Amino acid sequence: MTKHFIGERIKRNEDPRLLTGQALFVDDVEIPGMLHAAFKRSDYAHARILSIDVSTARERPGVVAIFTAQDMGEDWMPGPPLVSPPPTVKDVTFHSRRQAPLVKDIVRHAGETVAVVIAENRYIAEDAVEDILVEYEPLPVVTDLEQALAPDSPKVHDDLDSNLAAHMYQQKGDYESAKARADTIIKRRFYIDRGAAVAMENRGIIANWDEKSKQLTMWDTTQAPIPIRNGTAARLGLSDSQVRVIAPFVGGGFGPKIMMFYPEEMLLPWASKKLCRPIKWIEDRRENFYATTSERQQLHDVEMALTRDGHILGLKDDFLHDTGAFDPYGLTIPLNTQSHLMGSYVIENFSSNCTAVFTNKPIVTPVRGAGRQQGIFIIERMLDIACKELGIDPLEIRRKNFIPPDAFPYHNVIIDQAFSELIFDSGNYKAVFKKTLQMIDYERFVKEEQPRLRSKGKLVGIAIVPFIETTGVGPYEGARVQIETSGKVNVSTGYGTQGQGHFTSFAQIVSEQLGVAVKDVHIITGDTAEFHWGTGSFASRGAVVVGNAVHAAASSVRKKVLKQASKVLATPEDELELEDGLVRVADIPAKSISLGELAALANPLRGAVEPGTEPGLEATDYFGPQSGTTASGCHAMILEVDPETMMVDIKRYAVVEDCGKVLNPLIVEGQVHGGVSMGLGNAFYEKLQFDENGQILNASLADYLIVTSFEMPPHIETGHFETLSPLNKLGTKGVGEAGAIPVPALFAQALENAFQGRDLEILETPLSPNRLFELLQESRTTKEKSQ
Amino acid sequence: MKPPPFEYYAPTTVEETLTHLANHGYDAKPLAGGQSLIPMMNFRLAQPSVLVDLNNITDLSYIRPDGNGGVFIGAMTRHKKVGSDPLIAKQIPLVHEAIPNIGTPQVRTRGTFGGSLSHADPSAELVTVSVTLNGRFRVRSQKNERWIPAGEFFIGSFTSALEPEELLVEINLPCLPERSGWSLMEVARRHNDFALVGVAATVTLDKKGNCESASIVFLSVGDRPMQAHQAVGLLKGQKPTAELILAAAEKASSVDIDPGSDIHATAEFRRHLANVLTRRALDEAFNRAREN
Amino acid sequence: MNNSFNLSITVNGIQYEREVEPRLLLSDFLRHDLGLTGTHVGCEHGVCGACTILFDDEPARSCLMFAVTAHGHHVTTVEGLGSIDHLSPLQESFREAHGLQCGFCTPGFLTTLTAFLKENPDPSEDEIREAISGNLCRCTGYQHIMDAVKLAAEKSGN
Amino acid sequence: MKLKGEYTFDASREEVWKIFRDPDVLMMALPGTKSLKQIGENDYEGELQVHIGPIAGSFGGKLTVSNEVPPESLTLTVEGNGKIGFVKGAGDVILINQGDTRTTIQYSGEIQIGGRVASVGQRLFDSVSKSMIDQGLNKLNGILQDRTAVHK
Repeated sequence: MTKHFIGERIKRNEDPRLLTGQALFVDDVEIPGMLHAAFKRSDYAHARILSIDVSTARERPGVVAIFTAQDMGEDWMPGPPLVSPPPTVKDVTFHSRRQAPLVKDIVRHAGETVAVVIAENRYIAEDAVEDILVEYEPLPVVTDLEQALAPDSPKVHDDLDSNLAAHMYQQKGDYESAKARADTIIKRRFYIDRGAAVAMENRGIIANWDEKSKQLTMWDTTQAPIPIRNGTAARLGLSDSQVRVIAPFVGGGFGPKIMMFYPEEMLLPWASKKLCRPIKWIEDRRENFYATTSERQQLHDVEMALTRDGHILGLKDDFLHDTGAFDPYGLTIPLNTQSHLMGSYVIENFSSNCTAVFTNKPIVTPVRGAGRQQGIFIIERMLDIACKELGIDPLEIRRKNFIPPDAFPYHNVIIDQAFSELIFDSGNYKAVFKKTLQMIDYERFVKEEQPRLRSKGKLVGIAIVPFIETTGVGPYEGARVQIETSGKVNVSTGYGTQGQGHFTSFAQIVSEQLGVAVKDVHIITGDTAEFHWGTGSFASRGAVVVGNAVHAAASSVRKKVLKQASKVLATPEDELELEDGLVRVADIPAKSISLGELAALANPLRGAVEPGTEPGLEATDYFGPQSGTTASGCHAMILEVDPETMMVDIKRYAVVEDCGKVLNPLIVEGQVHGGVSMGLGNAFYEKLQFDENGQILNASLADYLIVTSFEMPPHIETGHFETLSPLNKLGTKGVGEAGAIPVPALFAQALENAFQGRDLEILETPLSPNRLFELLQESRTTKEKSQ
Repeated sequence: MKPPPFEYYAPTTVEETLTHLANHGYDAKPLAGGQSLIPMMNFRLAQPSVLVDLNNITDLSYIRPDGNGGVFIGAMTRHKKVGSDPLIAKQIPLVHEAIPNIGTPQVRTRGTFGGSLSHADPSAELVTVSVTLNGRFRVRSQKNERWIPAGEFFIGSFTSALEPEELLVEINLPCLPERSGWSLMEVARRHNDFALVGVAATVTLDKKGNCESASIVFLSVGDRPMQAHQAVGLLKGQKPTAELILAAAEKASSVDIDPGSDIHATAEFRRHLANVLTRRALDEAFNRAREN
Repeated sequence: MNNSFNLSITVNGIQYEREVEPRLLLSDFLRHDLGLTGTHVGCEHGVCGACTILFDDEPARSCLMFAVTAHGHHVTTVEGLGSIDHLSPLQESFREAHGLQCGFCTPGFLTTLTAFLKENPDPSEDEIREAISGNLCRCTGYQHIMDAVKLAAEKSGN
Repeated sequence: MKLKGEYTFDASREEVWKIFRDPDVLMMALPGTKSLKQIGENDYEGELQVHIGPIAGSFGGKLTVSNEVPPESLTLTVEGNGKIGFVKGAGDVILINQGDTRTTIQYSGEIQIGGRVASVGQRLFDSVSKSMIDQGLNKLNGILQDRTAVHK
């Protein structure tokens, strides 16, 4: 009977280093003779550069070099597009516009890089940045999505006919016919605003060109080291083998750290090669709000066709999506939005026009949730509104429309972010819903608690929102597993890690196969010198795609081990078991050999190995799913609102998560908690405040409000529900973004429930106490008018 | 985000400090706890060319009775020390209640009473509370020394009555007479944020239980701590009924303050909150007064 | 204006003498002059708490102090709390309760809480919440951190 | 950001109007004005050293007077640039006669701020601008009274 590692609450391998300040982050790298970069960024959101005067800055002692686009020759040009539009969506329009390392003529969002100072230390570099004088001709700014498409709107890219960045239409069935059959049509307009990812570690890059070895080493907080290696080599005319990119410990990613290529990522290696000196740039917090991508602004015009008894016949959603000044990341976010608009429900008829719009705002790329949160917000809000209009119970309408457990794989026909058909591989939405209701004690609260509290003048509300999350998409990831003669196991992958616990969950997968202690499995991520292939950390795909690659490689090593051992121990393979770092004969535990010894035998110094055998106990394998896995879950919440100050206090919170096979519950729960905290931000706290001139008015952690320990619920109760994915051997589905996805919809439902009788209808997120106050004023005045 | 260069002095006595301030005038800035000044320097919004570091002056950190039930507080006394001081808790409970609302635990270990007042942030608790309590501040320069009443100290946003060569060295806060009550109410976006609106109130009842005197001062609704004179006028000599308190709250929020709009709250919402908080603060203050 | 200052400071029990520019932030001094990179810098305006160190045993923002102000004082950084082979009870509790993910904010939590638990060995839920309210974490949603503190308190209790 | 307010001078409308059109006086009134020179009939160029508590920044910029209806109303347009950001704004000023010795001015305008000061200084704006305007107008009133005192 062999020990199990998968599914256990195992303490993390990476923690001791992180807990003692011994883990290497990019800014911890010190190289003799290292220079420091600081950027002169545009104060204007849209302006023509008339002149840049760096003469005073150059004079400053300690300044080594200053570069503007003029100094870069052809190298100032933007890089190639990162993600192309979906070829599988018919008649898709896409205008690709990318950011340049340094702006040559026109700045298109506040914070764009205009010049870079390279100096002996960061303090001097920042002094010199202040010396640089840039003369601008301010140009009219457009920040509003609808205005941007108006014929008379200022244009972000004057070579285009308009600010339309992309258009994409997707449909399933025939919405118009569904509409014709419907008893009710509900129409609403929804507005979702922009938030930032705010990883605790800002971005950072160190580039070190060694002229003697003709090698470039780059430390980068990127989520995608391999593509950065490939792209950097291409840009600098080097071979891949001349570039090594290391993404060491990274202090949170949440999406934006993948945006290849940031101007700084293009510029630092270039400058290092030019100066033959190592150069460090560490983004500061204010820069982070302008220079790092953010997400979520969309404007939706939605129509839902229903029968009298609450069956959804069809959904139509035409929406505008803000892509900021450039669109290097293609249509990933709006594709995700479309993929989630139908939520967990059977919707036979669906129609969605998506128009991506250029604005004079920082670049938009995925942030945890990545368009999914918007989709779930729309569908769940529409259902809540439908309940009120049809007089149906909110639980009832959801139960009625859930995709039944026997309908999987469920075909949604439209195309998802992986450019393949949106197919839900597995799930049991009804059961997850039921379990969540029990955990929050829904029935009792509504029947007993709520009336009792309300009679005491307490404004309490309850909400429940199910959701799905498309995860674990391709193209592929890989891993190499090798048993060392010490008996310890080395695993390397090209994947980047930003706190997800890969050093432990991947190790558990290996331990399960090879019977070694988790602590004896050493995982190496994010170093292109260690593993050559990979894409990156996005779309909640680590556990699925890398996990299964690790599993495949470990299984191959297991086969090699058994083959070797059965020879050495003169026992048939099926009588052997791997446990405690040994291979032993099942019935005769004394008869065994350690994995270390086997590894030594597999790499002899004399004699001959059989033809065809590879040396060592090592295997490399890859996993590339045809389509993504679809995780699901359900959140429930009870909150109390102070009806006078509009301050909200969350009393209870429950989550049920179906991410297929759970590798490590501890880690999954951590992911969920973190997601919820970010989702709460998107619901009530986190809004990037742009003024009409494209200035961010809250580019500091004092004014951009990420939740603290006090804003979180006292306790998040987490339940797991496992429906295994048929798409991979481990049966896993992703969970990284899940926690954030349903929260704004949940929060809105809970507020409306708390204010029942005040006809509060929430059609936007994020809210704030001030905004809630205004909405209630409006609802009051409209009521008075109608009376 | 690195601070610009500056000339640095680390005097160990007040006299030395005053000499530096006299020599450098407007270009010099005293550095107390630095919890407000250094962020502004890191953002390069503040670029003083001379910093006079007060952290080596040992004899400016103390809390002692003033003989009339009030206290003297040395300007360099850290918030944490004030917050945990039994004399303050007993004699000046309003300050004791205000301290936990200042910044974060880590800010309170460094931030100082005098630094907070000299910074004159219209959103700062101690600024408001010191006015509510009718405190007075001892200010020294090389040439002379003067006491400035809290009510006259704050003349504008981040602007105090301090001359460039002057240093706030000591704060005197009187204790409340018997039959007095106090309250501090705030609404902030997050637990540690600057309040959208805050109000500090003290009331004193006469033997008949009428309001003998009161003081209501707001934070975050003007360019200085805003005193609700008209509301106080309504209360004086009256029985503090629920109706009267409502009227006072209404008056205070509509007439006595001048809130502005920013990214966190509109002027209208601030007036609404001021109304709600004044009512709650007066309720609590009068209840406490009846108990004392 | 490059007036430098002779700084004498004790960090994690070791005394250092260094010549520094007055404007050098204590956080940068610890990280780049002394190579104690466990102290992390997340915002440089005193909100995130990642750079929290113990200054004369009190938690303080090292990004809101100039190194020169620390002259003659003693500082404890996360490196001074425990080692990989000998985690402090608090560090061990963080590991057991999964109180960290990316680990970037963690040193600030550990220094803050080490001082907190010394003053308050048996804290209530709300006291813990208050104690960590000046430290931002983007990964954990704080729940496992709260659990870790309770665990550490229990451990030291018996 | 919107700016709106009212202030009453202890002087006649003509006198108030005069100082509003006198660069030397304006210079004394605008807090921290280092220089202000007339470069056209209605255009002034100057340097402003803003100094509010610890916040300091120097702005170079233009001041333009337009829509003059002496002595009733005018429009002031300012444009400034500095290390900590830029300021752009326009405001209408109306002078209302309150008898021979009193004049109320009403001002309303919109001011745009950009750059560092806009992105991290939000919380300070409203109260800071209030303070600056009050300081300025009090200064003006002071100057006015000195003048009228001299005339008598």
